[in-house]
Amino acid sequence: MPEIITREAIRLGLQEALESDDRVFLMGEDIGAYQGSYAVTKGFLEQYGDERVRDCPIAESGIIGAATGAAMAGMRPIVEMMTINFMLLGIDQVVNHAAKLSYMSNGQIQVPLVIRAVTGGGGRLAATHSQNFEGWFASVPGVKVAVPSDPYDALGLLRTAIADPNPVIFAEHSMLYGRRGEVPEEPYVVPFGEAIVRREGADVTLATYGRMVYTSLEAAETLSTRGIEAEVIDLRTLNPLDTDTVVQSVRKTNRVLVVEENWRTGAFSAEIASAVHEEAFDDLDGPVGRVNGFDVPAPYNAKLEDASIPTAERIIEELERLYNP
Amino acid sequence: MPEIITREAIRLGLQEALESDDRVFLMGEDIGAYQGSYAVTKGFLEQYGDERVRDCPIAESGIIGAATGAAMAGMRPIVEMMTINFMLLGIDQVVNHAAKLSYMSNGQIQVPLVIRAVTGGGGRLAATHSQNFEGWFASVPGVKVAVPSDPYDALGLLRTAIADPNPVIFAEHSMLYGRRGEVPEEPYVVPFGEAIVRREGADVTLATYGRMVYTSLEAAETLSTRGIEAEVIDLRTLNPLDTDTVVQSVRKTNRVLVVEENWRTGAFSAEIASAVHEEAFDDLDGPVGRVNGFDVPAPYNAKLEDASIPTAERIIEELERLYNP
Amino acid sequence: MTIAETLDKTLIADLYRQMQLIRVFEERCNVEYQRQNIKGFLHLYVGEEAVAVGAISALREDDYVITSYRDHGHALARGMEPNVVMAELFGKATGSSGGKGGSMHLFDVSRGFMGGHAIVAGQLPLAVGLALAAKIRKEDKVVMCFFGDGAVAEGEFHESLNFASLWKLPVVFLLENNLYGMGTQVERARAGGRDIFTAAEAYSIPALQINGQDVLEVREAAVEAVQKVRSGEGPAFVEAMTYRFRGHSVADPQAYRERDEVDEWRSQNDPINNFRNAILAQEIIEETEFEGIDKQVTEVVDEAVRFAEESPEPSIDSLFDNIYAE
Amino acid sequence: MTIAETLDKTLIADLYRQMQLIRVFEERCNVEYQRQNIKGFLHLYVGEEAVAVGAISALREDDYVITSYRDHGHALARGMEPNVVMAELFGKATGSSGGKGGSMHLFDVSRGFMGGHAIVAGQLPLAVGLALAAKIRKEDKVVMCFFGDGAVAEGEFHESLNFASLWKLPVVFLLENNLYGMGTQVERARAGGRDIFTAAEAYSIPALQINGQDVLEVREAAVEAVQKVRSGEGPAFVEAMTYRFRGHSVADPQAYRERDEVDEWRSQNDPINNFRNAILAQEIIEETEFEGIDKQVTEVVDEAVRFAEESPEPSIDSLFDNIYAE
Ligand SMILES: Cc1ncc(C[n+]2csc(CCOP(=O)(O)OP(=O)(O)O)c2C)c(N)n1
Ligand SMILES: Cc1ncc(C[n+]2csc(CCOP(=O)(O)OP(=O)(O)O)c2C)c(N)n1
Ligand SMILES: [Mg+2]
Ligand SMILES: [Mg+2]
Repeated sequence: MPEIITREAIRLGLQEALESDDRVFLMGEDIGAYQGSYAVTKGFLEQYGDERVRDCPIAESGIIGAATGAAMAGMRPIVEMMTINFMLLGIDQVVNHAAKLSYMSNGQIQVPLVIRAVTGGGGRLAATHSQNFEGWFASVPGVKVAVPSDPYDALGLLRTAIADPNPVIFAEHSMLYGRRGEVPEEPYVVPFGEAIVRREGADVTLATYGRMVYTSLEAAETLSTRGIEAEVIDLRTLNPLDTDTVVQSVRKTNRVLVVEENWRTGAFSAEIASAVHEEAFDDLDGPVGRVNGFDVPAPYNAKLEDASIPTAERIIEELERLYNP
Repeated sequence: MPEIITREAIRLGLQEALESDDRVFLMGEDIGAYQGSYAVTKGFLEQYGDERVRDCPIAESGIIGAATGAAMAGMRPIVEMMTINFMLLGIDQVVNHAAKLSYMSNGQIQVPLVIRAVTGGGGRLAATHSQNFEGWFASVPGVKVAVPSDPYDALGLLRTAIADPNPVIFAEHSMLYGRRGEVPEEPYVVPFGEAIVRREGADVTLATYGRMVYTSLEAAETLSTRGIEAEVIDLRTLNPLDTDTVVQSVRKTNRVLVVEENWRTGAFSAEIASAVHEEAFDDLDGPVGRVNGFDVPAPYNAKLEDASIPTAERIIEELERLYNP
Repeated sequence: MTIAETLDKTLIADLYRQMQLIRVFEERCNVEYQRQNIKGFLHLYVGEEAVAVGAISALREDDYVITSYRDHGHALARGMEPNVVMAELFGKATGSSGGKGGSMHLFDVSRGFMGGHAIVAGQLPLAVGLALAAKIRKEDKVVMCFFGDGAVAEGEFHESLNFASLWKLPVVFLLENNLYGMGTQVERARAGGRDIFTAAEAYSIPALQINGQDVLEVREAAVEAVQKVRSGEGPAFVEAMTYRFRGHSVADPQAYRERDEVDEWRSQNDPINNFRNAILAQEIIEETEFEGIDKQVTEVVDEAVRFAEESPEPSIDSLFDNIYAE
Repeated sequence: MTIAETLDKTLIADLYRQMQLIRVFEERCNVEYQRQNIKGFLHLYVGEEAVAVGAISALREDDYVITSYRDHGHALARGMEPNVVMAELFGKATGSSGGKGGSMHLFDVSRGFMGGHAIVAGQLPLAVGLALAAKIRKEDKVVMCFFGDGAVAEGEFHESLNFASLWKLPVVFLLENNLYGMGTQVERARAGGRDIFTAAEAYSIPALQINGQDVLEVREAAVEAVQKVRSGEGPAFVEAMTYRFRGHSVADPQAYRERDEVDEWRSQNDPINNFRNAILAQEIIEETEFEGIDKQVTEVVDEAVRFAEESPEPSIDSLFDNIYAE
């Protein structure tokens, strides 16, 4: 299987959709002439023209609303939100319109809309540009949320997202675009709601997603040198959420931490923790731990920013604090 | 002590602030000539004039941003958001501006801003007008969130909110404006971060806030007839969050449910559940349960809406399911 | 020019019938609200009937209509079944959204009626998107987007007009300027004052202001706007000056305006009375014929109420239907 | 009229010095970014110096300035210490925000410099609020709010202009039209085309367009706007036509514009060169004096870099400081 980077996998998914379905078109800020602020759509304007690769004015509500309207009319728009931070300016169109139209019309309307949004911190971009709002969207009935961590999933989940007749937030972590991985040339999809075990282990479960998959794997390697084998589970989608895979793992390991980059208070990790603890209560040797970013706006300084985001060390410390394994 | 309704308590708090501090002024849609869409500011325009009771165009981002700017300059604006649903149009100004200015300026800027917002369902207003977003705001570092359930707290928490040098979301449940309660004439405040025990009981803890306090008390009464005494805790603020009071209670009761009106997935109840379960793990006879609204957009039909919101019956059923008490 | 010269009699009768249907329907809604058969927010269109009826009469069947929460008038003018609309207001299973949407969220996709949107100005970006779809597909559909004077202050108004003009999209922005957004007079909400259509110039969108109480003037302006828009020249903007005879919602005590002002509009500027009188004066339709229409309309509304009353409540299971499309 | 007739020599020298300081500072930032002393996003102001310098020179010390993420120029023109700004860009404890804000979030409240805001158009409502505070307090302060052509498409632009005009607030909206929002030409983002100032008419705000590459023209327009606004007449709108000589941020490959276009602006329209040449031609300031200023400015920037380099990193504990005000 050829190895490609995540950016390339997403490009492939977009190109495939543009080529196979004339209802598909791309909208977003600087996806065309600028070539995409994270270069995902580089060359697309030339290749597909400005009707299908539509540079937009800087107006997030207008963009998301217009894409929703086009979807209501049967198109399959794919929006690029330069970063998820800016989605706050268009969140009303997601939550009060795209998410609710199927229900409020009792099924008369469908909104097959994909919003790709760059998420996450680590880029030294400070407080307004380093946030993770995928958890908020995952809490809204009517919305689905995918959080790919590698090229295989990025392509497989994107295919599922584009085929889905509902609004999907597709959160791409900016620090993962350059990650390599194998992607088969044969067609495949990654269905929503199926977590995957990234590393097997019998002693502790680490449930996570996105960039934190790698932080968790790093912690697992260190733990392994101490004779503790961690099972690392990548959730892949937050809504639908596959708690079963986590619960299965916990029945075996009896210990579990949820690892998430976002601020701790009110984070989606709490949902995961609560769901797992409720279902696997009798199998737990201790509480479901959570390792999250600290409750601080992201600082610019690299040392401070790194300290605010979960590290392998913090995962291990938390494990020791809760389970003394 | 005189008995008044919650609406009146909030009116008192606003009047007191307008009269004692000339930095205070009110902004919002239809708070003046219309007399307030929930009549909270009835008569204020005539009493205080249109400089201090400022009717605004329908532009939530503009309103919240302007209030934030005025607060940056040392004023103490109090915004009325007609309902919390509309805050999605101004949420960027809360999250990316008001909440972050103190941190990003390293303390040079303070934002003493109160945003009163009507929250909650039950009014047959359907999906776009029945939401509870207070949990989202509570997850944002830099923001505080108060959720009063009775006239005493409404006034006491409002005083604290207005005195606070930070942005505070003050979520008023529309169904509670008419609730009566005693309010002392002597000055008092209700500090943030102090939950209160609304009903004592040794058998199970119900941790809740806002309108669900009454649903929980109703469940407690029914349980009492079966010999089960529930302790009902009203959290009063979500950020800061007083988990200690809940944990203390759980050490005694060994059983706990978190009750919240909002959709279940990703709700703030998950944060409470996770925090309590982590701290009180060894004292728990079973998992920390959560009784939330179902994951559906609010339906208009009364029977359906009622079925979507937690009821005393559902609390009891969940208790039985988890604890067989 | 007399009315008879410009339009045929059947159409004239139908414009009247539609306005009267909306009026009678709405007044009955008010009664049913007092009876608590209708709940939540109820925003009546009484007084503004000529706008929806005149404007929508200019559309083709495959065009789109989209509007705000004050949507009964547009829904009926677009041909939605009164039975189904009333059943929705009653929250019944037979309602257009099975009782889930209610008054503010009516939809009839089969007629291109794309809602009923309760977030002020939220329908404008959606209209842009519907038009974008039409343009990409090279269909010659038009989107007629209704909104109020209050919505003009929202950022989405600005964003939407810019998108529509920049991309030359087929949208008719139809502003219902009823002089108030809830209790706020338009002059207290807008820097440019009461007349809003001039704002469209900033987006290079051709705009005009019309008397929204005159159904024929509305129709004429709409026909012209629709034609221009359909030809691919980009959006058009029509400001219809109108007035709501009732409160913002049925809960509104109307402290912000004088009784006299309302009375004057009601007596001088009732779109239905004025139209009827003009037609009578020109002897196009006779009094008895009007009475026939009135009677028929009342029967339709009676039947709608009966239908709604007798319809079943939605099943509890339906609570979970259509959260997601399959 | 010659320059000497309108302004005194000290001021002329100072305008030059400020522009030169910004230029040298910014070019050094670019170097320090390549060295990874500066991280994240870095948006340089090179080419646009006359706008900030000319406009801010029209303000009183107690006025407010607020701008976007492209904020170094405004910060320095407002008198922020180069040391403290550079230290902030280096993320150091001695930086204006202790290393927490970075390039996009500079603040100096002691000088009324209210930031550095990185959400496009986010500073506009804040400017409205600062002005509202001044108005309520009956202070005669003015708020100067800088923003770019790209920000004009955002809803907040519209909401803010409406609020400011409706309430007659003391805001100078100072649009830096550098022809691009990131890689999007203004004509591809705005229905009305390149010239934006006419849009202010829709809000009844007096507006004019000026050559933003001419520091004296900018100053003159700003003095007039500030005076008008300070008198209580409400906001003013100034569109300064300018150009950024470098990419949107230092990471920008600039695929969206021709090298020639940039070269032409650089060679024909450099605000610093042009100003220097004009002054030399009028013999107001001599070559050697300019050289002296240049030398001094370079020293200031060298010192800023040295200061930033030698400053300590913030302590880990500071991570939790100032999340909330006490
Ligand atoms: C975003 C948002 N803000 C506020 C409201 C509350 N609200 C509902 S209708 C309305 C007034 C709208 O006035 P206008 O646009 O003139 O329409 P009209 O009611 O006069 O038809 C307001 C403020 C809302 N529904 N959505
Ligand atoms: C709400 C929002 N959307 C998008 C961005 C990303 N972004 C940063 S700067 C910029 C272009 C702004 O252009 P303009 O206003 O002309 O200012 P200039 O950079 O030219 O000075 C964009 C799209 C952002 N920071 N905030
Ligand atoms: Mg109106
Ligand atoms: Mg620009």
